[in-house]
Amino acid sequence: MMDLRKAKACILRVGGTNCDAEVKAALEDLGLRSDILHMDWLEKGKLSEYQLLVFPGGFSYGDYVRAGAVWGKKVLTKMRRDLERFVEDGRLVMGICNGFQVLVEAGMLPGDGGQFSPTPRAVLANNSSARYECRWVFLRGEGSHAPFARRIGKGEVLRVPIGHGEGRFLAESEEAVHELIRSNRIVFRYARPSGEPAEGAYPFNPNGSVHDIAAICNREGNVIGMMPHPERAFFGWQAFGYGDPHRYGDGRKIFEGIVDHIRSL
Amino acid sequence: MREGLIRRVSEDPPVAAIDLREAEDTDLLEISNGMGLALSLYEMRVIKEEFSRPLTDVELQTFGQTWSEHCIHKTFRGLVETDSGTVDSLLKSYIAKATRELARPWCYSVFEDNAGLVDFDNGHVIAAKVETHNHPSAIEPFGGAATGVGGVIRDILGVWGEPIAVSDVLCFGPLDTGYSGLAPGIKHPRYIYKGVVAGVGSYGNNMGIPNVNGAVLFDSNYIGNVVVYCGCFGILPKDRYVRQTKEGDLAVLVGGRTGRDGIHGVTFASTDLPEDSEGLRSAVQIPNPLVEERLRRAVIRIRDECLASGITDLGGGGISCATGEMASRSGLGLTVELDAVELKETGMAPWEIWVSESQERMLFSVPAKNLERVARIFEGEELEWCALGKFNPTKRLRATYKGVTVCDLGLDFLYSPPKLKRKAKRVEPSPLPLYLKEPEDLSSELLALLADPNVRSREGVVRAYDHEVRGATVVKPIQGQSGSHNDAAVIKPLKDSWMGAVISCGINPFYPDPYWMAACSLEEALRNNTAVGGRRVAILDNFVWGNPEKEDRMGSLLRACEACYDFAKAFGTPFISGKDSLYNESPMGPVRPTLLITGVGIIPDVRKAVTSDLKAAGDPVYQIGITKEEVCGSAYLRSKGIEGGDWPRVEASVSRKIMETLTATIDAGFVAACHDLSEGGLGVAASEMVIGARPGLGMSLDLGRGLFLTGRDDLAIFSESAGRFLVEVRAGHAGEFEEAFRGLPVSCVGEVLKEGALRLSGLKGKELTIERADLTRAWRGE
Amino acid sequence: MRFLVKAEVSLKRGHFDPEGDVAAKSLKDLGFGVGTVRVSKGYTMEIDARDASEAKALAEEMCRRLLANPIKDDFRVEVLFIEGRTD
Amino acid sequence: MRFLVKAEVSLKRGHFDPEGDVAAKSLKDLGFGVGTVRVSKGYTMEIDARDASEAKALAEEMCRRLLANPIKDDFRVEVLFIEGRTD
Ligand SMILES: Nc1ncnc2c1ncn2[C@@H]1O[C@H](COP(=O)(O)OP(=O)(O)O)[C@@H](O)[C@H]1O
Ligand SMILES: [Mg+2]
Repeated sequence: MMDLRKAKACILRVGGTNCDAEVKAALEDLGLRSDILHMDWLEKGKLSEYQLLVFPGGFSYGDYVRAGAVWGKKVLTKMRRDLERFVEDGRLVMGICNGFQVLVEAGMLPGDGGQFSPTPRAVLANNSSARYECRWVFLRGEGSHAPFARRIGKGEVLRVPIGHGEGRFLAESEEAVHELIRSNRIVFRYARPSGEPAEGAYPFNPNGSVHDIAAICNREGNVIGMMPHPERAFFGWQAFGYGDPHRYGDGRKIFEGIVDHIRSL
Repeated sequence: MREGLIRRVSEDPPVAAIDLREAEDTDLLEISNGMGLALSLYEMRVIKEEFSRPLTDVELQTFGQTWSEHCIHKTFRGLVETDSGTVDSLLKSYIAKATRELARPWCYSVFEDNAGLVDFDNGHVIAAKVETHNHPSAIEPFGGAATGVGGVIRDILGVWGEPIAVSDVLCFGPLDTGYSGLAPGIKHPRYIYKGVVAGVGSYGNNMGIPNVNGAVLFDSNYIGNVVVYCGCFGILPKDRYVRQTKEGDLAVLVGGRTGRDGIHGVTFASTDLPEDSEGLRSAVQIPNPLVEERLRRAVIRIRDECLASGITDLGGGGISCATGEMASRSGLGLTVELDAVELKETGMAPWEIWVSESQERMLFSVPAKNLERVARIFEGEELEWCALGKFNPTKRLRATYKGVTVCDLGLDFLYSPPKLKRKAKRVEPSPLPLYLKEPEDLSSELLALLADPNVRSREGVVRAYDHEVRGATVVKPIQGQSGSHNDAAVIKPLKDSWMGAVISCGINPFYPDPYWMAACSLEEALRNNTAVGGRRVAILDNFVWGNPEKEDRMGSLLRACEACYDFAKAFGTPFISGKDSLYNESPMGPVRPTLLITGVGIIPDVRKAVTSDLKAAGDPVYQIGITKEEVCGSAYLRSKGIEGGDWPRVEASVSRKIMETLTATIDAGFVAACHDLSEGGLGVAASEMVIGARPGLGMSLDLGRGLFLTGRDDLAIFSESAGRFLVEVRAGHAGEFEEAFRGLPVSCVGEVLKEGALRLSGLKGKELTIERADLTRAWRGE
Repeated sequence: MRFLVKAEVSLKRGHFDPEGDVAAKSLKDLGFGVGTVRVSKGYTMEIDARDASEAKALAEEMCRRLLANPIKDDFRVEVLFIEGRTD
Repeated sequence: MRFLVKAEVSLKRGHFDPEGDVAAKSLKDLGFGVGTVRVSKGYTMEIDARDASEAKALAEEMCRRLLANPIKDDFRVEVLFIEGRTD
């Protein structure tokens, strides 16, 4: 059993990242100390001090070229080794929104362990509305084995906001989607209020993602990428109008899963 | 122009000297126009008198910039001749006067710095600023609007504020305007609309600052004069508001490179500019929020580590104004070495470097001992920086380039520009008779009004902006899946405090009397703020007017300012900042006088905020405030193309009491939902409360008989009288609610229904029922 | 007849291109020897017109009216082929 | 030597192009007779290479490594000219 006070999370950022502080606030509310570090100033080997690595949302490098692409490549040139080891060790990596785009562009998702694909195996393409969109969506837990979903049952519905222009998840092929389903690597799908999958219906599926995919993980479940922002639905007052402002928001469950997992190490 | 007045004094760098001593009036005007100085003959004469030597082009440009409408607001600070005497400064005589007389102890810094500052939680202040970016948005909608947002964010950084929210208010021509009737050079409203919304969204989203409030208006008057207001709000620890530049401190420029963008006017010193519409090219700026995001991080770190003695943004006038102002307000002087400035392009003349308005730059004053640490912070954020020079006690603004002194001006003279004199002709429109029969079918009137471009859902705009980033948005601009609008936004900026900042606005340019137009806008800003639970509101004014050299434009400006004073006083709400944008004229005529009032209030516990959607079947619903036949300029008449009738007026004493009482009942927990009645009146407000909710609403105007000073159902439902609310009161608290409002115009008019519909019975018992689905479809324009 | 026309819109020279700048830096990071990079946007459009020159003129008009802002953008139009025929 | 190379990245055929659809709709609203519109992005790059074919190969590599995402993008590379020379 790990003493949570000894654990630490690293929230990485580069120019254009902007959701780092909210993630830190969420993690620290659960008692997990968190450092926000600029990637350029991350010393070699330093990563091994952390149990969780977060790629937060934002517009890294202005989202120029393609959302997440520039940071995704930079991650590989700058810290590939450390990162591979980190993932191999079974430590947790989480990409939120732009961070999800980064993990996909870096070839870490959908992936197997520390083996990063040399070319991306998926993409988060322009929303089918061709618009940036900020709205609260319904997420449906898929019964994933990933630590992030530990507290979320299959079919359980979460209310969390999204805010992105490039979030339409596409995989290499239909077969690749089936493989994700078979290997239980889909963590959340966009849903209707009832918990039924959105089946592409707008606005429940806000971006046109194939199979309503909102979040996936690697084979081992220790790397997750998700377009919705759980850190914006952590406290009840953030979810004002969607629940009791005096309690907690649904996004908290995801972070609780992380903390449970670290404690259990 | 006469030979010999202008001389090239240096080839490299290219510098020209202009000898005003021999210049006649016609020469002075020609120089002012030719160099794009926009100085009047009188101002040129004042400069001529002062100097017994030729001036460089750099120096004359410095005057052009420093004495510009943009930098010193000469119309607002000048003299205004009226029928009843001369007004010395609209700003001092009306706007700031109200603030001074109200003397609120919680006003921390007003009308001084880049933004107004008011107390928040103990130890913190809120900074607020609203700007306009009309002209740039008219020629390049995306870039113009984006740099408008970028600029106002820098105003907040420029008072050491951490930006917590942005807002935008936009006025466009009707989107269905025909393509044929447009005057040359005027872009179609649809093109402008798309570009502006994308631009505002792109900058705020990229910076990670939620856009939480605003308004969108359509009117044919705005076809030629698009209006783009951008606001930014920030927070900072009170003791980190540092402005004490000292002798020996370094002036440090950081951020984007300096280029030919944002330079107005033409050059005499370099004659080899390419032909292709260079003037316009430089008016267009390419936004780069990526740089500003890094600037923001650097500013906050330098603030938290107390490394700088002063800060300001670079806006109008570029380096010349930023350095000049910083030196002048500290009673110091400065020699700027222009060689140090990182440039985007080669071949720039010194005056161009000096006045360029390139985006994403800030100026700091840094004690020499801290320079190394400051530099490390900049470099850590991949920001280019340079030290421009040292502050000295000379009270002179000097600039050198390649060893040549290109500017040497006394700051006292530069910062005491001559007062401008303008004439105002009083305008006092009188109401016209109303020729409109009461329509038979009020359901279809209401549905049509819900679909009116000025009323319908703003979802298309609101969702294009991230209003949740920073994770601190409590009351959101739009609520729920098929959600409806709230009246104001609530932000919770501090981790360890439940205190919220409440942001609202009011804008009513369609009421034809400038005095009541201003009064209504001010009252609406307060009303919106109150509706969600805000109080202790500070306000900002933004005037968008036509050419102030025309007497009628000044006349209406004067009237609007009078109302600002009268009602700020009457409501006890101080102005803390503002800005005017004049000369909004196009080939299609002057802009309609448009005043935006922005309100910044507080709420002690964000969890007690109130949204507009109805909550629980069975709750009683109250209407507050008197409805008169005030429909001139209303959405109802405008949608029919009818002018006539009286316009809304504000009864401040009643309205103020209503708001104070409402605040008390919100704090007591009696209020379940609240919406103010504004565009489209009671009909639209009631519909919106249903659209956003699960339950419905049944109400009878007859129950509120005493509140309606009209016998007509259409006027009762669509009048836009000020000072009104519709409130859902929690079932058990009706008695206490009524008790609190005793003596005020309040009536229970109905209750929340289980079924999702709006049921309304009129003054004479006429009934209408509309299903939520139909309301929603009309309102969403489906 | 139906033509396939390509319109290409790019920032006027003299304007700084932030996207090109980021692409260049990233390519350098990846070890490529690149200098300046400038980004443009292409619109490949099916256009109904009587002949190629009308198709071209129409595309230019589209650029002026919607796809480009002549104040900051340059544009270039090229007729690729006529439906049914390739060249 | 320094070459000017243009890489064009476009959506794979058959891939849904929301941006192109919006452009087509806006053009139709303006009264233009257009069919499908597809959007692409061009990168005009200065590249150091020994000869044109190396420049081309390098640009293709850049597309594979950064500029294009193989799941959704196709790319096409063209050497425009060599510095100092125009054609
Ligand atoms: N019309 C106005 N009404 C109220 N305040 C104004 C007005 N014009 C300028 N101010 C105030 O004067 C101060 C300086 O204004 P300004 O020069 O516009 O600032 P900045 O240089 O940051 O744009 C600010 O606090 C601003 O709020
Ligand atoms: Mg300013």
